[in-house]
Amino acid sequence: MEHIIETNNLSIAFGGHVAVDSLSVKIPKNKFTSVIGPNGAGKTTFFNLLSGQLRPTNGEIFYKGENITKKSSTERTRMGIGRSFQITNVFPNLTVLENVRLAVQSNEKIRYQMMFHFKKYKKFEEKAMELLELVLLETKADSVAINLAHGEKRKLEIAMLLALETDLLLLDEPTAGMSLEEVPAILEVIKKIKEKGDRTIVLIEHKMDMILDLSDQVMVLFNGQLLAQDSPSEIMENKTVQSAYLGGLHDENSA
Amino acid sequence: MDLIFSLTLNGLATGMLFFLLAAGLTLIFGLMDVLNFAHGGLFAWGAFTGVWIYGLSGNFFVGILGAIVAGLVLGAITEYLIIKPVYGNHIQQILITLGFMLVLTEMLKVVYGPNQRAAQPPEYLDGSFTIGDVTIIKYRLFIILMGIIIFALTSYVLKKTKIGLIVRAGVMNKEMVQALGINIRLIFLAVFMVGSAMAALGGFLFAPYSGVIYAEIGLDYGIFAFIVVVIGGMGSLSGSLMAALLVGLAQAYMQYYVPSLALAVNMLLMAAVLLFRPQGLFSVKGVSTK
Amino acid sequence: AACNSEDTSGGDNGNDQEQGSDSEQGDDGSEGSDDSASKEPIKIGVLASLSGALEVYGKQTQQGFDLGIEYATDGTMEVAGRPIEIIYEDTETTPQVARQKALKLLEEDKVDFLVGSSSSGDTLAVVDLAQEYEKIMIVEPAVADSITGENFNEYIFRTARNSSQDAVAGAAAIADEGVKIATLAPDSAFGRDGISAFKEAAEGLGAEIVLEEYPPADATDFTANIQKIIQAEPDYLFVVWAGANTPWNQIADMDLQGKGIKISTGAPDIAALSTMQPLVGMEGFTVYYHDLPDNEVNDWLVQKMEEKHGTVPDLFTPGGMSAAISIVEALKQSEGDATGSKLIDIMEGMSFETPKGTMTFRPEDHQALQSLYSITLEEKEGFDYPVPVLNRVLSPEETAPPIRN
Amino acid sequence: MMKTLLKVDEINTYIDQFHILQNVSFEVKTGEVTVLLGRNGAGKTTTLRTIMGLNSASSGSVVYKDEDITKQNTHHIARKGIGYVPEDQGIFADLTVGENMRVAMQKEDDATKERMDWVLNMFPDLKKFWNKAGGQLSGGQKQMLSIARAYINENDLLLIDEPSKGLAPIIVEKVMESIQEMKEKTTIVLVEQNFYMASSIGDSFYILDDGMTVHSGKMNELKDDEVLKKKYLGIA
Amino acid sequence: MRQLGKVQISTWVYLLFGCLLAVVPFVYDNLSMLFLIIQIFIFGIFAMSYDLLLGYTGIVSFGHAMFFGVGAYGVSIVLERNEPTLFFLILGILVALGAAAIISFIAGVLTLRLKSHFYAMLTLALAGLFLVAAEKMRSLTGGSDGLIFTIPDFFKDRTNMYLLALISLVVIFFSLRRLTNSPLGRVLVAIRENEQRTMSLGYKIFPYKVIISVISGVVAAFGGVLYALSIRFIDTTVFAVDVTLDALLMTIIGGVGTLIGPIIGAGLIEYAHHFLSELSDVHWIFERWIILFGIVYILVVIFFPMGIAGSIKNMYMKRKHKKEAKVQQKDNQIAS
Ligand SMILES: Nc1ncnc2c1ncn2[C@@H]1O[C@H](COP(=O)(O)OP(=O)(O)OP(=O)(O)O)[C@@H](O)[C@H]1O
Ligand SMILES: Nc1ncnc2c1ncn2[C@@H]1O[C@H](COP(=O)(O)OP(=O)(O)OP(=O)(O)O)[C@@H](O)[C@H]1O
Ligand SMILES: CC(C)C[C@H](N)C(=O)O
Ligand SMILES: [Mg+2]
Ligand SMILES: [Mg+2]
Repeated sequence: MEHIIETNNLSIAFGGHVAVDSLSVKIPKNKFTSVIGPNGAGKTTFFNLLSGQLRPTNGEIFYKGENITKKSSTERTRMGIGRSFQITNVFPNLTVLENVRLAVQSNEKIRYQMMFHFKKYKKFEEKAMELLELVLLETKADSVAINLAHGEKRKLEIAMLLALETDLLLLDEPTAGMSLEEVPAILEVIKKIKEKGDRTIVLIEHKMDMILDLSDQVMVLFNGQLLAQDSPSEIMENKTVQSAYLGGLHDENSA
Repeated sequence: MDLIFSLTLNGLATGMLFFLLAAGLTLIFGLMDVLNFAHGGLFAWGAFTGVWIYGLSGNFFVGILGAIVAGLVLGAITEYLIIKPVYGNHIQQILITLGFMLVLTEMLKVVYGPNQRAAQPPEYLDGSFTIGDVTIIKYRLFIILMGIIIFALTSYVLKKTKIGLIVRAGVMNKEMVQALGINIRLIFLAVFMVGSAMAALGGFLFAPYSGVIYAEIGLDYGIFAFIVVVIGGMGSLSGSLMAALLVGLAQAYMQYYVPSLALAVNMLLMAAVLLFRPQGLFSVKGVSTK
Repeated sequence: AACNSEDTSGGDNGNDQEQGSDSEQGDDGSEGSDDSASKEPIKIGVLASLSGALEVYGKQTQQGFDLGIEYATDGTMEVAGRPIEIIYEDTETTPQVARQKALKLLEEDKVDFLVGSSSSGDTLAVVDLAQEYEKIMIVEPAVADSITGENFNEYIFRTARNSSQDAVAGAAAIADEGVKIATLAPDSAFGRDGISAFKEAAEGLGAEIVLEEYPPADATDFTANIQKIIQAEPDYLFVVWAGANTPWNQIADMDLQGKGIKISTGAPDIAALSTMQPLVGMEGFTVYYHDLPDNEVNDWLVQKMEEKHGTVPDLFTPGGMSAAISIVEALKQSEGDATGSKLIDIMEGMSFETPKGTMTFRPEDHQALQSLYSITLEEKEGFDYPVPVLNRVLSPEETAPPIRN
Repeated sequence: MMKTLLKVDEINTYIDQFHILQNVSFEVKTGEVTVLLGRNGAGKTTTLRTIMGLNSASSGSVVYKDEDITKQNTHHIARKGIGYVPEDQGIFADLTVGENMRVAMQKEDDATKERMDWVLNMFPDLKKFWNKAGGQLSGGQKQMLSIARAYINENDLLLIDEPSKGLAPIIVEKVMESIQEMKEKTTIVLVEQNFYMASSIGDSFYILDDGMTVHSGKMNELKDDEVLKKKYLGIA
Repeated sequence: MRQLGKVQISTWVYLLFGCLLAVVPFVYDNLSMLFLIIQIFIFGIFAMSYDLLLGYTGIVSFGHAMFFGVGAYGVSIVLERNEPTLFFLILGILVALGAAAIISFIAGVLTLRLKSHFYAMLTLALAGLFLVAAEKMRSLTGGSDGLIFTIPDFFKDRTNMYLLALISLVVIFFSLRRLTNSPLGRVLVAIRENEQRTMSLGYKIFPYKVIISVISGVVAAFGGVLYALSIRFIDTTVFAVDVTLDALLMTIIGGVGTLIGPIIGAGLIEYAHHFLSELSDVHWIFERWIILFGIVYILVVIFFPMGIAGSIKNMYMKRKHKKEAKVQQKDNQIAS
């Protein structure tokens, strides 16, 4: 199988605390990989390493065969690694539409243009609007991002990520705080991307039903280390996973 | 040897003086994150009021008390009228406190007249004595002592109470602190008043040191207090102390050994610290990833 | 709006920014005012720091100028039949504002004379306007040599003494064959110029400069410099200092006098004198102290100041007065003709009586040569500041500075 | 009949010019867990904030223990024994975990110590990272800290906004247990999207939509009412 | 669509206003007032350059006077040492702008990695060093005595100077408006809002910051050039903190993040200053007019918390929203 991203002995320590510990994983191209693990297991940190928000203390990262360990987050985005953030991370005082439009603009590589009015690029705005419709946020297009309700911000976050049209999508708890009613719609979006089969998605989630529904494979992190990597059903059966992560909930929690 | 000793002692004294001027700002700017450009006005008022009361009473320590009271009262007024509406907004803080600074400086002339005023230490602190070849100025020892007292007192209060924590928490998330049952408004007011009182005290102690005070001392030394706080690291009282001493010593030595650079020493020192250790020498803040 | 004077409410403490020609000022001048009203007034624009750090100086000039006009016109406030109108403008000690105000005076008020200002920067920013508009400008009390030096133009006359005169006076007060002198001055153009002029004069008198110290202009601690001075073992320490961060306390604390080093400097205005308590016994010079000159004009000034403002004239009051007197004097000679070019001829070499005795505009650079005073600071009963006591009057010729334009 | 601890009566809340809450009313009985449900932007968070005095109601009243607290200051309200776990956790990022807890503690008596032990036992991660800055915690750890901070005081009423968000299933379970355990002494208003959690610990519920209370009832009725669930919660 | 139309309308309004201003010197020949207006134009330019940093990129600088001073000294030194011909004037301007570009580039590369007040204080230090340098390099700068120089006669005429300043203001205003509305301008705003997020959208923020600080530095220097030309005298005070603070205050009072704001702010401050200081001639009560001036700042914060232009814009937006909200409510009612 072809792998889009590989890590080799990847580690990072904060002070004395090793948050990601000698992680060597391969993520298959155009598949759907989920990452689970207890709180503080290092999932977000792992994403931060992949996307370049953090530099590893040790180890290497290969993207499409190229060593990207030393590349900045900007460069990685341009190479096709896009991510959403667990803690909502948007441009607070800009409108929802402008938030997404900026992402579209970046994707269209219009970066240092200072002669023309930005409205000249009308298609950026149209594209941004389309994305907002996709995540059910079109009615809020003119609201200032900081005024959104929590769940609405999560949706905005997803729209911004989609706008980048990256080959690799790193989704960090995209539906946390999203209402029951709207989760299916977002799932639909993710599924559509998955079904097209030309992108790789890595998802961090604590909602097991979602993981089971979407994943081709599941990685379990535990204390910064890879505990298991397997198909979803196998993972559910794994005793350690059950006791350390799922607790007694796993069978009831399928509503 | 004598020379080194003398330069060091005087550098320390000047440093302590700077610390006294900046200590209040460590609370107000370092801890409460208020860009208070009227800070200098507070120490000008402390200086004039203290000198006036010292003159009336003939007692230096009554003068100190007078300065402190002036600082507390002005601090309360400043916080209530000027700062309260602009917490958390640096831009507005700059504008409103600069406006208030003009008012404070000009009011000073209305109240105390536009002339500069002489200020002498009380007799028992006046003059100097010599050990070997070294002349030691009494008032400087007094300044060093006052600096140590203020430092010890303030750090004791900050260590032993939750006030420091609460203020820092309040700056980060005021609503949450209130939701935890804390009257953050009152605490901000109190801390601001104490910071202002420290500024006023610093101003008063400055007066006999330089021998003269004038309405614009606030303008002249205000920025300086900011420099000390930034070099020391935001919110760190011991940082401010160290930074102030460092600046004082650097000035003393540069003025002796490299006089041509003395004019630029403050700025050079600050530039160097910011370039190589931007969070300041002893920062307690800025650990957050934001 | 500023050019038409409101009636100046009588007995206030001189806070009026402008005191027009309103006759209530001089009660003995009531005749003549009728026919003078028909004549075109002479307008004088005075630039001074009336707010901000130098306002004390500005106000001294202002008071002195008002009195000077009153004195020179015998209270009629008119010369050669023309009433005099004075317009004060506040430069706020900012060159940009000074220039703007000067333009206002020249363009809007169409003044015939400019006077000012309290800082050299403000003055330098406007001197070329005097030339451009061909109006006489009396420089008072700005001291920078360059005003009558490299930046001189023929419309500029200065009643104030310049830095070099100070320096020469300072030298005359202490320098002598074989005397060793150390200097202390701020590290600025003002300080360095002052010392270099002093050095020239002192060395001319046979003294030796053993050390020059230039601490930063905003220094708070002078001990490092004083250390060096002590080590150099001079007979005198000559200090040029302006600005409020004075070194006096520290000089006293380091007990220079006890170590046999005498201090010398120019005595400042009274408020600043009070900060020189530690320097009692010092020998130096001064531009003016009210009981030093012995002449009628000064007597009048002292008396009038007491009547009007309840104080004695201070350092720059006589300067303001001298500027006013010089203008009136020149106008008398021109019979009320305020044309710049005409006045230049009259004023070059013109002598006039001032509170500081006779002053003369030197033809070459229009700098007024004037008396300065060698003094000793002494403690005196009833004064809360050390009082300058006259050693001797330094004659105008003695303190004449080099011509540098 | 159980006593009413909190009564929210016809409150209207504006943020700037936006009319966010429109006549929201509900009652909370002592000893019950009352759950607020509704989709994103429905006004759940705004409701809790209005109770806490963080947003002010332009009309209507909030009555707590028979006292009208509508216009009171937040810290007064909190001192009356109302704890709050905000939606965004409200962690003081630059303070350590320990300092975060210390700021929260209203008293430093034995009972507080006891509760502290209990909380740290429930969330051992907090003990482990006691000296770490709050801002450096993982998302779930922050959530734990936020809950722990509210638990540390003796509260009669707790307002908890989406506690399960970002927590591992096993921790969600612990939080549920803790709520069950506390029910003895403390009444709870819960905003929760995790319907499993909401339905298993909730006693009664209110559904908000577009700033209005559109439905209310007992939780066990809702659990079985497929039509209602579909209509308001989109759960099939 | 509607938006596009509106932009054009405002452009016409600004242009019309510019034309009206151009007529002023021909109908109103109060020359010292013209000088005041010239100063407003100049500080308007300077404040706009500051707003590029503060309002559009979120960078607080306490050392902007550095560029103003470099511009002023650049042109002054060239003119002082040469004949006041048009050639040397242009040469002087080029020297000034070139020096500013180089300095702002180097300073930017050195300092822009620092955040918030760290950057602010570092720029304060840099400007302070420039001040010391100007003080010390007396053969070049004249030290604190300053430099007096002459300019080509054409610009000695106040009307011509006025037109020069006005045209500069208008041209710079429109260029900067285009710049801030360009795709690059939008990225600047994104940087102001959230640097880290901007990076993870694939923008390199550092080059943006350097670009804008160079543009801002050059425009500020041009302000300094005009300033020097308008008073034909400069001294070291052009490097003083006060100069930076003036720009800062003008920008804040007018409204950060709007280009018209700084111009309004410059007008307001310069005029209030002028007006209030003249008051002291009216009655001695106003001798302490600076108190009133300080109170103006305080009142602006209280009544126009977002600055004048900002608050007006905000009010307008709110009104628009309210209307929309009402419409929506009606729709809802109809729907239900
Ligand atoms: N910037 C940082 N500085 C110090 N420690 C950190 C930092 N970021 C994360 N950590 C620590 O590293 C560990 C892993 O954190 P991470 O955010 O990756 O967890 P996670 O698996 O995403 O957990 P969650 O499910 O709660 O989001 C935690 O113990 C956290 O405290
Ligand atoms: N400051 C504000 N200005 C304008 N609108 C706001 C503001 N804060 C919230 N809103 C709007 O108010 C509505 C209610 O928000 P609230 O946060 O109460 O929703 P919620 O029910 O908690 O949603 P979620 O489940 O997403 O957290 C939302 O539509 C939101 O966009
Ligand atoms: C004596 C003072 C009026 C001198 C003033 N500081 C100047 O620059 O000229
Ligand atoms: Mg995480
Ligand atoms: Mg919510």
